[in-house]
Amino acid sequence: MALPFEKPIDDLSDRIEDMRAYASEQNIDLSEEISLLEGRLERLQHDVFENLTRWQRVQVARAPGRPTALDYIQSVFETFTELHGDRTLGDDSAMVTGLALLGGRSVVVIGQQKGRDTKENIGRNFGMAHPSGYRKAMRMFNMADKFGLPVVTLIDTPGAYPGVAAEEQGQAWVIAESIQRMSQLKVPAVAVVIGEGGSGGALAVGVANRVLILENAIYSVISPESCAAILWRDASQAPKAAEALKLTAGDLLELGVVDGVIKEPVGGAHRDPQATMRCVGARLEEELGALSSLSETELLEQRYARFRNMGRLESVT
Amino acid sequence: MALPFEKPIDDLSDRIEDMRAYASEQNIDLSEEISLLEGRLERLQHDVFENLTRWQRVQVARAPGRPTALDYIQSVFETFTELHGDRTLGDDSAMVTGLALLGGRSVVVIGQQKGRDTKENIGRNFGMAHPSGYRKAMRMFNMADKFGLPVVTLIDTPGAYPGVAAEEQGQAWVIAESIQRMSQLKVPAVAVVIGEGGSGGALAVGVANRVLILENAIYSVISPESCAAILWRDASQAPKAAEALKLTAGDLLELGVVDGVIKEPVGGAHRDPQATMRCVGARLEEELGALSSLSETELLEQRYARFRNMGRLESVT
Amino acid sequence: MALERWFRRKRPTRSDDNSPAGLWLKCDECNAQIYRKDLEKNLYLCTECGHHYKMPADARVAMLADAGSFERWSGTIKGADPLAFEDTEPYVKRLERAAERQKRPDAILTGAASLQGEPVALAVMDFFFAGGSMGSVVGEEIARAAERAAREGRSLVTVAASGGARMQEGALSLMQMAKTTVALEALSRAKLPFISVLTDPTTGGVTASFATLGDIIVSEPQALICFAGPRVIQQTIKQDLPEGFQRAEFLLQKGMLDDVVTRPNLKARLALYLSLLRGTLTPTATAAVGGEPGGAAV
Amino acid sequence: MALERWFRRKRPTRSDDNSPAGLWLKCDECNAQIYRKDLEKNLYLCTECGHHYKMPADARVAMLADAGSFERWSGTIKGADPLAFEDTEPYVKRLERAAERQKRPDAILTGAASLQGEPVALAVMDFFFAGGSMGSVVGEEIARAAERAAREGRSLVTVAASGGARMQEGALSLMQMAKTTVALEALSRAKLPFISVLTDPTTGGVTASFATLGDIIVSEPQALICFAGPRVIQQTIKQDLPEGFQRAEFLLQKGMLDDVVTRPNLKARLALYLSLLRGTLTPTATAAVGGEPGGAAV
Ligand SMILES: [Zn+2]
Ligand SMILES: [Zn+2]
Repeated sequence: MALPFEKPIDDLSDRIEDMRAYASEQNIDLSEEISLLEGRLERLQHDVFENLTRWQRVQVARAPGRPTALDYIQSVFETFTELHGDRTLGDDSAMVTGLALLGGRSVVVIGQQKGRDTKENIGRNFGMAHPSGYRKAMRMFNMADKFGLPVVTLIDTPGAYPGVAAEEQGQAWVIAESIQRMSQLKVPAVAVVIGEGGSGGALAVGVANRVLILENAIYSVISPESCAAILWRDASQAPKAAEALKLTAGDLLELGVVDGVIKEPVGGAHRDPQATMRCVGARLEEELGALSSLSETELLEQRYARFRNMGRLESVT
Repeated sequence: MALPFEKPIDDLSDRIEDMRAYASEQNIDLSEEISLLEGRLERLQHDVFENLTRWQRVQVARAPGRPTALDYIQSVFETFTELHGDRTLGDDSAMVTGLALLGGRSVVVIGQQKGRDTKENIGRNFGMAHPSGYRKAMRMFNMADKFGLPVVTLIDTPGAYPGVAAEEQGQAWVIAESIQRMSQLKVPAVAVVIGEGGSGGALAVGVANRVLILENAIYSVISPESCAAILWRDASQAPKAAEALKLTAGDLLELGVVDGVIKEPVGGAHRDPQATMRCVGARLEEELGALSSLSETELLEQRYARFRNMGRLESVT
Repeated sequence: MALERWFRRKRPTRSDDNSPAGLWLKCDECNAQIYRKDLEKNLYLCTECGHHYKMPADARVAMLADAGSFERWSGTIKGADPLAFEDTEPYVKRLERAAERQKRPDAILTGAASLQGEPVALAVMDFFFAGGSMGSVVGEEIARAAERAAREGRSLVTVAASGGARMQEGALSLMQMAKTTVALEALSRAKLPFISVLTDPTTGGVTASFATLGDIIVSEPQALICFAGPRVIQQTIKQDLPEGFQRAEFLLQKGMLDDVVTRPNLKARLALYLSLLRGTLTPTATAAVGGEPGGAAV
Repeated sequence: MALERWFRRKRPTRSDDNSPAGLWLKCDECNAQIYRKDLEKNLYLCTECGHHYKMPADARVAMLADAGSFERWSGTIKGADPLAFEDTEPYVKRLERAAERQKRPDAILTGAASLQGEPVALAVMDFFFAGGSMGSVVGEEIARAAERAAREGRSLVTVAASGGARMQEGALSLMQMAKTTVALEALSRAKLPFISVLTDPTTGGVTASFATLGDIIVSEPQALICFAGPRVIQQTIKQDLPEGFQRAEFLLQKGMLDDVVTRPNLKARLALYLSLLRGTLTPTATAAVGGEPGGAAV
């Protein structure tokens, strides 16, 4: 399950374990050696994880064992109750929606759900929503507005599903509508990119007042693989494309695409899901608390300004 | 094409024609006899059509040659331009929608369209809309509200389509939504039952400020045939069911279900479509003119009151 | 369709009666012999397989309302006979007989209650009265319940069970679809939740009006929920219907329901929805969120 | 995908240029040899079969705007290079070359015009500039056009032609989907119509934002309109795509378009929509309605 660049770390960990076992077995004192190795392990982890290449971060963002939307929902939220269906086309399991408590506050929560194992992944369509998923999200936006409930969205998708039925049912139309509908929410909305923020399929539920991203999550207009296939006719150039696309949390903060980065434990969220989720929960409560002081008009204006000002321009001389 | 009870009228008409031809051929003067017969024809027509049984009116309401929604749209409205699609499921040809001018006023027009011949009837699904049709109507309600355009609906359907896809796509849900959406229109809405007002499928576009009905049109909670099948296990008892259901224009006016009855030419709309359509056009302009003086709130309250007060109750003693 | 049966039946005998009667019952689902008293004590669920039988309106209210909290609103109006309708028997006679048997003037029971402390208006349809068909009285009671709930700051919970429109009231019964729908507007404006519970069967004009307009819509397992009945559709398409067609679980997949909830879980679920929508839920352990992740139920 | 081609091409030669060039052209549709000047004079329709070729932005404006009425708004801003993007060539170089060839700073031309007398803002995408991809400049010009239209009481007409998002601007290009969308709100509030014209091809981020949010959406015949391109889908499903899939006529059937309108009819149709929505149409014979039924066009 380890990612390629995690191997030296895992190897060193194994060696420490071996040494401990040996010391215990032989009843000799190797504590000094072990302590030295542990120090080295810590430095190694920091070295590796503070200097991850963009492509390595893409791999962390997609790592098995990384907490999924439902993990957050079950861990960070209380008394979650799932609401199904879009009243139109179906019930998309790649988009989980419902009501929950967060820090004592009722919220509408919308999560893009990948599977936690292969079977669930197939059932969840790898987190790629159909139009039905976006329609369900819009139904939740309506409910949030009607009852004055803040909205939390958890973004984790390779993108909206590219399939025949999805296109026939107006995938583009429904993403545009969802962007529009979310931008018009009269309630506070916070989005967190917890893993992969894949293109329009992610943005459709990302038009929030505050957009946060986990340290090793990514948010991109196109996957590195597809980008490489277009630019160099070679999907294996994905690492190069990942560099070029500037899709990491730090990049996005600099570009103004996200408002904040949530630190992950050393080694990435998949190495300590519980700690990661606690951080996200605390941050969500904080952000919702701050937004709760804004009026409807302020929320709308703030969201409008946030997205209206996206982009980099120069004057024609 | 004649309806059974039209036969004596047609026979007498034929005899008058014969007599004219004979007189002309033989060069003799039969004008007195012809005039007598013409008087008798007129009396016969009046006798038949003023004393139509309810079942006979059902037949007139469904008569071939009776003007359809598109006939009205093409004759009564100017510069009609059809708008297609519900942006969700498809484009239902049993529900024709668009923009048009009526007496110089821009309106949104929604018509339930049966075919004018067998081929069109099949193409139009006999005027039985799918969920897509009602979604299209709702899209038009939204457009009408946004641009402040009055809504005219022309009702002519045996009912919403009872089929597998229709049920899977939530036929009941969408009819309920359409009733609700139409009741919330901020613009004047006039509905005219031009032929068959079949149950919920008709009401879905019938929640208007003014509901009119043509003299020989019907509006019913269930078709006489289905009613007979339930009550007497015998669809051929439909005439009896039609009597019991009180589904004619006069009945409905008395029950308060419609606000006005538009007279048809003697012999029914199918005997003189142009004259019928002129009457409907004039009446529509008149009603829209009257409603145009009401404020948004007044329109909403009036429509609310109109439907809120439907029904007959007694106190429990 | 149950509505059909109601009409064909001149004078119901004990055996073809829809309402639970007789000492023993053979389960439709698992064929077990069930003692009827046990069924009644078991929320009208088969004691062997859990099959959901139709539940009388009073039992439903008893199940949902907190003990002693129900205050009846309905019952002061009864049906007129606007069409002087008569088939094999005059409509008024049918109404009288049903009223006598069901001990209420029409197919609806409404009132105020608290539901795990949440103030609600309950509107429960009585399928054993004229197949739960909706005429002027049913429509009026639902409309009144919605409006009064809005005035009193109560959420609305309806429990649908209906063969469709009451055809003996002709177009007036059709108009109840619009009447119940417009009355919901008052609740919406007051931002009060409306939760619709669909039970077996919910069909025709009830499905196509208030019952599918809930902010949240849940159904009991296996309930038949449709606009057009299966027989009508079979006659139209002249083919077998898909497996599970028009049943609750099928409609959940089709996106039409928020959930399918078993009867023993219904009250708690409704309470959860209401408290989350109204923001009245007290967190069981507020501190848990910032500290150790709590054991949230999913 | 045309966007792909644009990227792979280092230095376009005459022959693989998207823009009409060369004296003669063999029609993709009917194989007829067409004189290129004739094509240009014929609104870029095949003179033999009427096939709709891609139309340059200036020609489009000339076709839609009343003579002499167009006043250009766009052109004062140009793209930055926020990612310092470089593939086989730096992004800035590509931009410079495209700007030089197309005589505009980016893939969009906007301005004020009258359209059969209706005051409009036109926003026409230039497919021959970077495959009509949407980056910060395209997004900004569309947003500005929408906002200015709202201020000046103009309707908005956009003509889309796009290979999707401008990936050299990374997530910022993705954000243009939200930017263009939120800017439409100003028009909505002013109750001014927004009519979206989709032309071949309209794909990706443009389709999934402003272009499908028109009050009325029309397309030119046979235009490819999609979120994901046909090749991507084919790779996903590993099957042949349905006949006509993602083409305008197919999407009309699927309910996604108001109509498919041929280029020669487009201006009159847009004028009709605008005047009906704004209530500015003068009836050709108001009296006709009450008198003899008029010859309404359907
Ligand atoms: Zn059983
Ligand atoms: Zn050609």
